[in-house]
Parts: sequence; C-alpha cells; structure tokens
Amino acid sequence: MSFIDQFAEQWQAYRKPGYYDKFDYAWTMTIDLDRCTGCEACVTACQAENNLPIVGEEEIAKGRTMHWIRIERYWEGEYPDIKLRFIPMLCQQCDAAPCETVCPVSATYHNQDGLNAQVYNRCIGTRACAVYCPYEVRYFNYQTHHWDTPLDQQLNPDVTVREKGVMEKCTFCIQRIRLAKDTAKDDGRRRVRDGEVQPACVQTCPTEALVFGDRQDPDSAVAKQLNDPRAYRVLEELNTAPSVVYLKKVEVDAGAR
Amino acid sequence: MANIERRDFLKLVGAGGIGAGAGFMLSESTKHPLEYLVPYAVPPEEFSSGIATWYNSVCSMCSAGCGITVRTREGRAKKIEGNPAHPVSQGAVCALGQAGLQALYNPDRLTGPLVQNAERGSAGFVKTTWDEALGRVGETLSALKAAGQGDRICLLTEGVGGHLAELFERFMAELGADRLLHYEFAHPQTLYAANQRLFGETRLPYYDLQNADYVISFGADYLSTWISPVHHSLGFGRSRHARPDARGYFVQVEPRMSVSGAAADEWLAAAPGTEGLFALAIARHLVEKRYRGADRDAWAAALDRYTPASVAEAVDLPAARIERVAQKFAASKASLAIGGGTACSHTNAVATLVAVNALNYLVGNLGKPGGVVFNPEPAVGRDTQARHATYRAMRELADAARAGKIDVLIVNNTNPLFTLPDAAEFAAALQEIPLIVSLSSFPDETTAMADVILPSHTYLESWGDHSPEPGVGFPVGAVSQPVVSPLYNTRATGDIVLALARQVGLDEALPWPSMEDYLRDSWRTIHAQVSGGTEGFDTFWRDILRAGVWGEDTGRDHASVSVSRNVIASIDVGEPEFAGAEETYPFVLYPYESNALRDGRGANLPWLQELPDAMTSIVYGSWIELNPQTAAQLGVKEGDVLDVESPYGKIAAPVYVYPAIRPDVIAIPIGQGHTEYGRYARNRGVNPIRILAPQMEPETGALAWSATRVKLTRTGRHVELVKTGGESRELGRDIVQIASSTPAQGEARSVALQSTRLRSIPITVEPT
Amino acid sequence: MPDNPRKLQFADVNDDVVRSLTQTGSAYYITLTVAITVTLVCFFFPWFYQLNYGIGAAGMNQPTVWGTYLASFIFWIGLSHSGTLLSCVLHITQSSWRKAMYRSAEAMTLFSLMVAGTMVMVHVGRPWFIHWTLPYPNQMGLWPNFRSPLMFDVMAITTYLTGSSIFIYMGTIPDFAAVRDRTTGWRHHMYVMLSLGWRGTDTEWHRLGWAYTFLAVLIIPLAVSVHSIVSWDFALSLVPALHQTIFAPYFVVGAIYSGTAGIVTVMFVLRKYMNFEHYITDLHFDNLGKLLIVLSLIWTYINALELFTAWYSGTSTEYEALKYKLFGYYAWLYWEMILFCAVAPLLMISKRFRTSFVPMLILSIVINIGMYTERFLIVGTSLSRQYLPDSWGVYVPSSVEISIMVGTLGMFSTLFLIFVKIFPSISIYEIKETMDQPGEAATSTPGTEGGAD
Amino acid sequence: MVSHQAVGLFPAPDAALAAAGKLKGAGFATPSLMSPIPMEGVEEVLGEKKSVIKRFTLMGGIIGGICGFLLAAGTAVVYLHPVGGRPIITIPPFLIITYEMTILFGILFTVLGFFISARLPAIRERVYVPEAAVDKFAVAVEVDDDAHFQKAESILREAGAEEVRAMKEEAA
Repeated sequence: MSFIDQFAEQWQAYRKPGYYDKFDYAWTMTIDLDRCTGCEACVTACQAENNLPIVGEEEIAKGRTMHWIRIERYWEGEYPDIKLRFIPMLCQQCDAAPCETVCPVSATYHNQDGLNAQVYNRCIGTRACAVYCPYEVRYFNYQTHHWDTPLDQQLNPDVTVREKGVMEKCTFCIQRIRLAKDTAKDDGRRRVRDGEVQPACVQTCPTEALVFGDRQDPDSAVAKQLNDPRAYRVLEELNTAPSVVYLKKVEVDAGAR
Repeated sequence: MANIERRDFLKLVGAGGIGAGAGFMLSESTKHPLEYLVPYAVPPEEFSSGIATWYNSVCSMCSAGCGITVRTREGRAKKIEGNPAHPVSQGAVCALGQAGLQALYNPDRLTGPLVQNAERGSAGFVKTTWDEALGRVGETLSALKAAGQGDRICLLTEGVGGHLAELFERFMAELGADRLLHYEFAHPQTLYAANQRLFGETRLPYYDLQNADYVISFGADYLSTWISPVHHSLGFGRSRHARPDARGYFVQVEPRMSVSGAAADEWLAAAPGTEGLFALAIARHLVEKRYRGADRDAWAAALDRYTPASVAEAVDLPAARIERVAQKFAASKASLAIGGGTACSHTNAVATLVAVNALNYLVGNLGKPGGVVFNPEPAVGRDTQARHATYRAMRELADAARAGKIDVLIVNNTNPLFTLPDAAEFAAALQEIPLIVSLSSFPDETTAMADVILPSHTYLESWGDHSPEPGVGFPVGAVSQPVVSPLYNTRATGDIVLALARQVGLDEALPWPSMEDYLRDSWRTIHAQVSGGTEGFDTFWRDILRAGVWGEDTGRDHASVSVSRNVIASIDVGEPEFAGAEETYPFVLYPYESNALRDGRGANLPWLQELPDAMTSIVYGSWIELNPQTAAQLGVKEGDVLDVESPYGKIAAPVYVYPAIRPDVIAIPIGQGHTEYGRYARNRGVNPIRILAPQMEPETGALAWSATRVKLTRTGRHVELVKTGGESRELGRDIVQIASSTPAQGEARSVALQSTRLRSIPITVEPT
Repeated sequence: MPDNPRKLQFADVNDDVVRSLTQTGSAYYITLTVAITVTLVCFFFPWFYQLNYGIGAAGMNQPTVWGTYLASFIFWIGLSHSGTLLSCVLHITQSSWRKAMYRSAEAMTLFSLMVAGTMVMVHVGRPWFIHWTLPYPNQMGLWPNFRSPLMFDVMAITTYLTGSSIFIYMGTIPDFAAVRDRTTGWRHHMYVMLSLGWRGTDTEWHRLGWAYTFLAVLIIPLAVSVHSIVSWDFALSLVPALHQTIFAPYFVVGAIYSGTAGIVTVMFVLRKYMNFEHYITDLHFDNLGKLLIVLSLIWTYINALELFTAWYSGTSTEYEALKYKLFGYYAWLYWEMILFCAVAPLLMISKRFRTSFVPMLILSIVINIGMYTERFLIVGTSLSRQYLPDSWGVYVPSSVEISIMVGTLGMFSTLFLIFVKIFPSISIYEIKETMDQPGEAATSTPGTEGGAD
Repeated sequence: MVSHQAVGLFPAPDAALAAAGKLKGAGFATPSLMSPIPMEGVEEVLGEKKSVIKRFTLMGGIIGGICGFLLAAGTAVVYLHPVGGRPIITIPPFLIITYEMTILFGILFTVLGFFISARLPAIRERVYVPEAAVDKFAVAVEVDDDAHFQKAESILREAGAEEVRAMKEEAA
C-alpha cells in the first residue's frame, strides 16, 4: 500500500464521525417522571458518594449550589387546580456534548464508556463548559471547601476531593463503574452484567424511578425502558444526544376519570 | 532625592507585589495534596486497605426501621446503602437515612460523659469519667429503689423497638418504676386508636400500595414523612409502573400540598378537619353501590346523612368532585384509603381516621393485594405502643414534676423541649426535677438542661435489633451491628442501662456485661423457635448478621376481622375545634414535618440543612407558606417577614408564596428553630410547635397539632429566602413532558434512542 | 497657534518629540505614582486575595459562571480594535490625518491587549495552569483542544498581540533612530538597540514601506477575526440570547466603536499633557467624530436587530432572555447603555461639537462606559436566563470584581505612561511628511494635509 | 577592508535627488540617499527597486497555513480524544486555527523579509549622518581615492550640497 493510500485511509478514519463506535459500553439512565416524587434521596446519596462539599448558607444565597443531581420543580396551573412537577436534573452525559468541544484543554471529553468525563487535574477553570451546557449541571468550585472535623472521615477514598478553581459534575459514579469492570475482569467475564453497577442516586431511589444500565445490551432493564413510548429527552431540539432519558409524567385529566 | 527614593520604593512595592503573586501561582501549581498514611498501625479484624467492607444494619434515623448496608473503608463508614434483602426498604434509602453518616461523624457530638457544675442549662458542663457519672446516677437510683420510691424515676426515651425496649422495661421493672415513656412528636397515636376502635387491632396495619389501583390519602404524606416513607415510595413506584396492565391512581386530600400531594394524580384541598366528612361521603357511596356485607343496614343507617351534597360545603369542595372520587374508589379493582399526618391532627382525629379506615373495610380490601394487611406480633422485642407518650401523658409528667413527684428523669435521645409546645411548660417542669440524666449523642435542647450527660453511641456504633413497626404483614427482625469502632468515649444506650443496673445492684436480674451479650442471649430464643435447634446458634447468628435481617413468611388470617355494630352506629366525625377565635385569628396554622429534617432531628446534619426543601427549594431556614391570594390580601411578597401569633405565642418568619395551599391556611415546616443541637442547627429559622395551642384529641390525648388558629402581622422586615430554585414555571418550554395516558408497552417508540442525532455514536453490541 | 508664531520646521518636530521623552515634569511622576498605586491596590491585591480564596471572591454563581472579568476582557479586546485596525485601514487608504495619532492608537491596542490578557488570568479558576492552553510539546503528551472557541481566542489574540507589537515597532524604527542621535546615557543605548542601526537610506525606506503595507494588509483581517472569535466564545454556545449569527459583526463594530472612542480620549490626554497641540488638532477630533457617529449608527442598528429577532422568534427562551435584559434586574444598565451609546453620540452631528475638545472627551468616556455596560449585559444577563427556568439566577458583582475593574484602568494608564517615555508617541517622520518640505513654500499646517478620507 | 565614501548634505530632497542622479550619470557606483522621510521619485532617478518581501509574506502565509492545519489536526490525532461527537479531524474549527496561523506566519515572515532585504539590524559600521534624521537629505557615494572624492564633491556642491564629508565604512 502506498503512502498516499495509507494517508487516505487514515484520513477517512479520522474524518468518520463514528471513529469511536467501538465504545465499550453506552451507559444510560432513564428517569421515570411518573414515579419521581421529588423526595431528594438521590441528592443526598450523591453528596455522600461523591464527596460533594457542604457549601453553606451564604454560598447558596449567592447561587452556588453543589448538587450534582438536583430536583427541578415546576408549578402548573393555579389553586385549586394546581400541579407541581418534579424533574431530576443531572449531567445528561451527552454524546454530542457542547461542553466537550469548548474546553480549551480537553479537561472534559468522552471516555471509552461513552461517558462525559471530567478530568479535574487538567481543568483550568475557564467555566466555558458550564456556559455551554444547556442543562446547567456543571458546578464550579468557587473555593476550596472544607469539612468540619470529623465529617471529613466520611469522604469516599475512591473519589477525588476537588480544589478551588475546577469544574465538576455528575460522573455516573464512574468509580463504581470502574469497580464493576474490574470485578468482571477478575471473574473472567468480558462485560459487566446488567444491574451489577448502579450510581448512588439510582441505588437509593425509593420509588425506583431511576434505572441505569448499558443500552448496548438489548436485554438490559434500561434498554427496555428506552422502548417505552413515554421516553423522551429534555431539550432534545438542541441535538446534544443525551444519555439520560426521561419517561413522561402521566397526567390523567381528573374530569375524564 | 526624596522624589527618587519614593519612586524606588514604589518600584520595589510593585516588583514585590508581582513577585508575591508569581510565587503564589508557582506554589499553587506545584503543590502536593496533604496525604495521610493508613491510620492503623495494627489494623483491626476484617480490615484491608483499599478494600471496602459492607455491614448490614438497621437505620435508626426514624422509626421506620429500613435495612441498610454500610460501606466502610479503612475502618471508616463511607456510605449508607439500602439492604436489598430487607423487606421494608428493599435496597432504597431516603435522604435522612443517607445522612446517618453525618450523625456518626457529626462535629458537635458529645464526646464523653459530662456533669453540669454550674446552673442548670448553662454552659457549665465539665468532663468526667464514666465511673463517676454512672456512680452519681446509680447512687440516686439505688436510694430510690431502696426506699421503694421507684415511681419517682422516669425514663423518657425516643421510640425504640426490639430488645432495647425490652431492656428498658426490665430495668424499670427491677427498679420498681413504671414511668417509662416513649416519646415521638409524630407518633401516630390517633391511628392506633382508630384501628383499635374499628378493628380491635393494637398494631398498625400494612398498606399494600404496590398492588393498589386507586389510593386516597387523607393527609398522610406517606411518600415523605409518614410512618415508613421509603416503603411507601417503593409501593407507589411499583403501583404506578411495575405492572403491565395497570397504573395506580393516587388522590391526596389535604389543605396544603405535600410531597405526596404533588406525586398524586389529584390533589383536593379539603377544609382542615373535614377529611373525615369526605371519607364518610365516600363510605356512603360504597355502602350504596358496592358493599354487600351482612352489616350493610347498620352502615347504611349510620352513613345516610353524609351525602356528597351535604358535606360539600363543610369540606369546601364541589359535591360533583366528591361524588366522582367516591365513584372511582368504588369502581376500582384495588382501592385503598390511608389517613394520617398533619391533616389528620385535629381534635377529631380518631373519628376521622375511623372514617378513613372504614373505607378499607367497606371496599373489602382487608388482607387482599392492594389493600390493608394486618400485622402479626413483632418478631423481636415487644409491642411498645402502650408505652408511647401522648401529649396528655407528657403533661401529666410535667405536672408530676411540678408537684415534686419526680426525682430522676433519664432522657434517651428524645427532645421534648423542642417538640412540645411552649404551652406544655415542660422547661419549667424540668427545673423541678432534682436529677436529669441525658443519654443523647448530641447537645440538644433537652440535653442542655441535664445534670449528667451519659452520651450514647450513634446507631452505627452500637448493637441492637429492630422489628419494623408497622411491619410488612409478616414477622421481620433485623439486627443492627456496629460498623465502625466508637469514635469517642461514648457507650451504647444498652450498655449504659446495663452499667446503671450494675450500679444499682441488679447484677442478677440483668446479668449481661454488654448489650451485645444481651442481644445474643435474646436471639437464642428466636433461634430455638426458628430452627428447632437443628443448626448451631453461632451459624445462625453469623447468618443473621450477614443478611442483616430475618423474616418469616407467615401472614395473618383476615377472615375474622369484623366491625361491631356499636362502632358502626357511633361513626361520626364531629367538628374540629380550633384554639383561637376566627375573627381574631383568621388562619389555621398547619405545621408539617419537613421532608429532610422531620421533627427537627435532622437539623444538625449539614447535608439535610443543605437539601433543598422538596416543594420550595428553600435551604437552611424556615418560612411561612401563604396562598398567593392571601399574600395579595396582606400585601406581602416572598421574603417579607411576618409575625405569626397564636393565643399561645408568637414567632416571626419570612413569607413564601405557595401556590398550593388553601387561602385560609398557612403552613410552616417543622424542623428548624433549634436553640441548641450543634452548629448547623442552632439559631436557624423558627419552630412552629412552640406556638401551638395545647389542643388534644379527647380520646387519646394526642396533640392536635394542626388545631391552632393564628393571625399574621407585618413586621416591615424583608429577607431574601435562601433557595436553590429560580423561576418555578415552565413557561411553555416542555421540560417535564406529559403523557395523557399510559399506552401499553411495546407500542411505537417516541424516542429512537440509539441515533437521534445525525452524528451520534453508532452502537455495536458485543456478544458477552 | 498663538503661542508659537514661528512656522514649524522639521527640526522642531525632533525637538518636541525628544523633549517629550526626556523632560519629565513632576506632574508625570505624580500621575504615574497614582496609576501604579491604583494598579497595586485595586488590581493586584484583590487579585492575590482571589487567587488565595478562589473565584468565589467574585460574585459569579451557578447559572452565571462568567462575570465582569470576562466583560472586562471583551471590553479591553474591543478597545484594542481601533488602534491597529484603524491605523492599518488609514494607512492603506493613505489618509494623512492618521499620521499624528496612529502611534498612540497602536500603543493603545497593545496595552489593551495586555490588560485583556491579564483579565484572562484573573478570570480562570486556576491561572497557574494557564500555560496549558498553549500548544507546546510536553512529556505527558497532552495538547490543547483546537476545536474550542477558547483556543481560537488563544491563537487569535496571541497572533494579534504579536502582529500589533511588530506593527508598532516597525513603524517606530526610523523614529528610534532619530531619537537615538539626540539622547545620552541609558536612553541612548536603549535606542541604539531599538533602532537596529537604521540610517534612513532610500533602500531602507523602500523596504519599510513595503513591509509596513503588507503588515497592514495582514492585520486588518486579523483584527476582524479576533473580535469575531471573541464573539464566538458566546455565539457558539447554546445560550439563548448569545447563540446568534449577528454576534461577530456586532462585536467587531462594537469593538471599533469603543476603540475609536478610546482613541479620542487618548488623543485628548496626549494633546493636553504632552504638549502636542500642533500635531493633534481639531481636524482629528472632527474626523474621529464622524467615524464615531457612523459606528454608533451601525451599532444601534445591530442592537435593534437583536431585539427584533428575539421578539420575532416567539420562543420562550429568546423572549425571556430579552425580557430580562430590558426589564429585569439590570434594566437600568440596559437603558443607560442605550442612552450612552445610541443617543448621546447623536450630538456629534454638530461640527461644533466634534471640534470642541472637552465635550468630545466627555462623550468618548461616556461611550466607553456604555460599551462596558454592553459587555457586562451580554455576559451578566444572558447566562442568567437559560433553558431551564428553575436554574435561573441573578448575578451581582462583588467588591473584588469592581475593584479589579477599576484596577485595569490603572494598569492601562501605567503601561501607557511608561510607553510615552520610551516610544516617540507621535510619529516623527510621518509628521514631517505632512509638513512643508524644506525648500518648498507651502501653506498647509502640520498634520492637516489631506483631510478626512 | 575599508570603503571610502563622499557624503553630501542637502537642505531639500529635490536637490539631493538631482545630485544622486548626476553622480550616477557620472559613472559613480549607485549612490545611496539618507533622509528623515521617505523620498518620492527615487526609483525614477536611481532605477527600479525590487523587494523580496512580498515573496516572504506569501511563503510565510503558505507555511503558516499548512502548519496551522497540521498543528490542529496533528495534535488531535496524536492526542486522541472523542470530543462532542465530532470527528477527530474537525474541519471548520481547524480552518480558523489555519487562518490565524496563516496570518501569524505571514507577519513573522514579512518582518524577516524586511530585516533581510533592508539589511537590518546593522552589524557593521556604516556611513551615517545624524542630520539626515532631522531635516537634511544626504547623498553618499563610494569613492576610490582622493581624486575620485574631489570629483564627487564637486558634483555634490554643484547640485547644492551645504556640506560634503569624507567618511569611511567597513566594506561588506
């Protein structure tokens, strides 16, 4: 093969959008809004698992929350015919993530699991990713946070404690995914079994509204959820191709019942 | 030259400043994080660096008793996860349960025994040794026991179950004392009474939400705070979407929308205290259309006057709406009615709950899937319901103290000074008790009044066992074991009691050296029952510890349940009574348990302080919820501070305009307003319990905590509410999308997941 | 020129310029001291505090993660736009009125860019790793992400800084040579180095002419690209009010607008305090005034377009962002901006206004205040109203931010003050070109030949 | 080697230019002019000047463009990161890098071209009259010996030189 041919082949490869089609997994979460009650157990579970700081009243008053998963609430109607709808909002792990393209130092990129990974060490804190993220799920460390002793003894050793000046966000509990993959490897399996790994929020959800798994596996619980006719993605018109899929809330007209 | 010197000086300053900055940046870029070595020279058993160890235990953050699995690393608890084997929680944990770690590692924990050396209630606590502290308490107890004055001893505990409750019983019995009170603010006294009256049941039933098709909840915030929220949530979720052919329909009747109200399909703002009328109107419909029991005539006679039209005015809902709910309830395959919570905390609470529970009887769901299942006796320990203190019992205790009839008060982890209204005058009563001993882990309000503090372990450091109350329809026992070695010089509650017993000379009656031994001994009995002695106890015990839970799948027979005609005839809800005249006090105060902080117990956990309120997203504070209409009438907007005045006191808090509350009701969350209880809780927000009137449900003596009227006055002050949410309307952006019904599974997909985007990543499935 | 009835000669130009470099009054030192003090107290000390504490020292928050630092960055980049760009355009179109002012205008470009670069350092969370944005080989094998609009910025701004520095330096070489001969001591040595042995031969002049023209031709598209790219930092995002095609021309026009106003300010100061009354005259102010009024109209037009498209789109996202800008928390700033940048410049329709120095100074400052406001509004309001209403918020700058904003003025002034003592702040040889040639009998006044283009 | 030069100083550019023309016509080596401002009409008198700068600029632009694209594409290939679902070699953003690098290299090469063609910075001592940086126009011409100098001087004086100097410089 001549050099030109080799070059052409390489060029083709690097120009192909699907150059990365050999992702090991495609982790996906579905959130059933008809099950979600807004109890926020997921929020605390995430805070415990991922060493999220306690930012304090003053910081929250300034608008600097640090919950990787948060519950958004929207009122609909007026008293007495009023509804409150909850929607958990976390990093959507977009396949076409706007935050990834904007990072000048590639501190955020797509990893081999199809996850939108954030490399704290590489982050220089331009905060551009937070601007580019339409879901507002990237959180910036406005200062180095401290834990009152001995609260720091709870910190999860599998997760970095972030310092001031870096961006952070939901990782789908990548440390658990790593562990599950290691376990699978130790067991001589090629792949992680469905249900073997769950992020902290999914694990704790009292209504089982959150389901997590690999959508490449057609038998996985999450892949089945994706076939639900209620499945949709938030802000789908922005073409960010999120890996978090919501199942529509069901509202039956009370008069019709 | 002076000129030049100044210039030189400025240059130096400039250079120095820039140099300092550069140096700082250099140091930032090259610094190494602080590192600790593995904290053990000689590691304990089961310790392996870098490898997590899981321990099954029981959550004690509330009385539901969910099973938990605690992940530990290097001897430290890292994460609380649900124990999938436990029938109550089945792997799920709520926010409060997750935050149990912060109870363990709370920076404000009491680290060792303390005695008050100065005036009671002051900061004059000094450290002491366990021997000395126990000695002082033991001395008093011995003297009283010797004098046969056991009735001058009172043990006031949080609601505990299992063998710790039994140990308390034994200890008090040995002392000749009968003042053993379990006190929980939100204990469903009235529900027990209603079940007792209607069905003759002494225990709470199990509500099978997961198989229910149509659920009406009268005020019970079952998904967030009521009795066993995690288990109810599991049921709710499964009822909604786990069955292929059915989706549970939920109706919530309450004056202020709770978390459960938001999750429900229909929220009906009945007037406060009229939930029972509503239920009776449905009951009448059931008798008319569905109920075919032998006592139908009695029911028909008793319910005849409760037509939807006749109750509509009092309930303040259109008769047609009540009618429609009744029809649906009667027509659904598996209908279920539950009642409780703030909405059922009026002076007519028992009657209301009788009416609600009658619905279950009339719809015939007793013992059926999606219905009410009665519980057997607890698997471990004993039934403590008789020991649960009502407001009346607490008043009697206070009266006794004032009369000088109490010499020793031992308080275990309960905080009546926070959860009793000021009208109870409990603080003053405490002053009359010569010796107050607190076994709390935290410096709460009641502990601050103690003379001797014998701090107990948190539940993650102690041995214990638990039988969920209410159960899940069959006997369940769970063992809670220490997951970390004790952080401080504290002792498990059981150990403290046993040590006191030794001080008093009860070595023979209570011979166990520790709670662990007591527990093992007690479980030997269960072992004997279960296995008939075929396997060794040690194996059994190890298996129990490993599983964390043990259950026996034996249900109850429901055929025998019947309602006596006397009870049927006496069914009547009655008008709720409110303290305060409507003219002077135009609003009904609706205090409700906060989703995360509950009755205030979660206020010292920073995760929960920082957890946005489920409905308003407010953090770290208290607020008054006003209907927009009410707010407009008063001319106030969000953040304006109002005085809330009842006939029994006054508190001030900022307004939050809450679109889903009745205009004649104002709501304030319970949980904040601590004056003690550590750095995260202290001096934050207000405690609405303080200004409650001492209204009681007459039969049980339970506090009718939503039976107080208040008036609002503007203070002219304004604060910015600290909340995480912004605009609370969707503005037509279709973020939470709505399906009008649930099409069956397998229909055309509305989302093609794998490649909606032109350039999304193609999916290849590799064979496993 | 009543104080100088004698006709200006070539030698006078050299004298005046050398005097401006070597003779320094106490007023200069006082001003410099003030400028340095302001820089230290208002810029560096708060910055060091922020480095130590974290970006939390500023008022940025969750929806609005960008704040005044970035607004200042755009502002200074914008201010840089008139200098070199205008100089290049006027050089190519051979407008001779450029000649008296272009040196200082270019210097403005340079220092604005430097200040803008500092603002980047202030803006990012971990400025000690800012070098990671540069493509240099390293043992970790890491490279920056060239797909990022921020990397476009890095490339464009470094190129622009390089180009502008070279451009101003090339134009000054003959002047360095002229000054070299007249100075002594360390200055002489410095100018010997800087002038590179320039003799003024015909070949040198010829080469310089060519090189200078090529540079000018290259720098014009560069400057346009720089502010387009800065606009893309915003326009390539999905943020409702920022994701707009008009943003690049909007930014470029805004940049030239504020830059031209900045030139007016600098001209005034130079004229007044460096005694360049003979060289910088009302003609310059008149021409700059005309330019400003055109730019103001274009700017207003684009603003109106922005409003129209947002309203016409009919989507909630665009509409709410617009509503917030016009009537929200920062509405007063929006209307201030309209008053300062769209209405006030209409005064310049009057020639009398354009040729009055003090009113022009005031107006130029007012325009730049308005333009700063514009940048602040772009960053500070749009980010606060994005897709998910529940995550809306309000951003209020902290005292640290405001102090640093003021400090940048001090830094710019310091740099400029140092510049006027090192660089001949008006071009000696180009002024001479516009004067009567020796041996000729002409009547034109220096610096006025040619008039406006 | 030392080269001798005759340098005439003129008060006006026209005279200097005329003198230079005469010197060239008289068989002297092409004289060089020194002036405080660029002079017009030099090429008519002394012959057309050709500059290589434009070639440098063009070369710089081309090299810069290629380098720019290679920098962006090459680093993307050696530092393989899937980003935002885009291909590794993403054309539109890389074109912007290409554009900037084209200009950067264009500028740098122009400067290089200027330095080379203008023989700057000067590394050897050359004839210079400081007055030429103020208001005098100087004509310098290489002379072989005294007689030659006399001849040049007379031509210069005739053309109106105020002063004629004999100067030396290092030969190239």
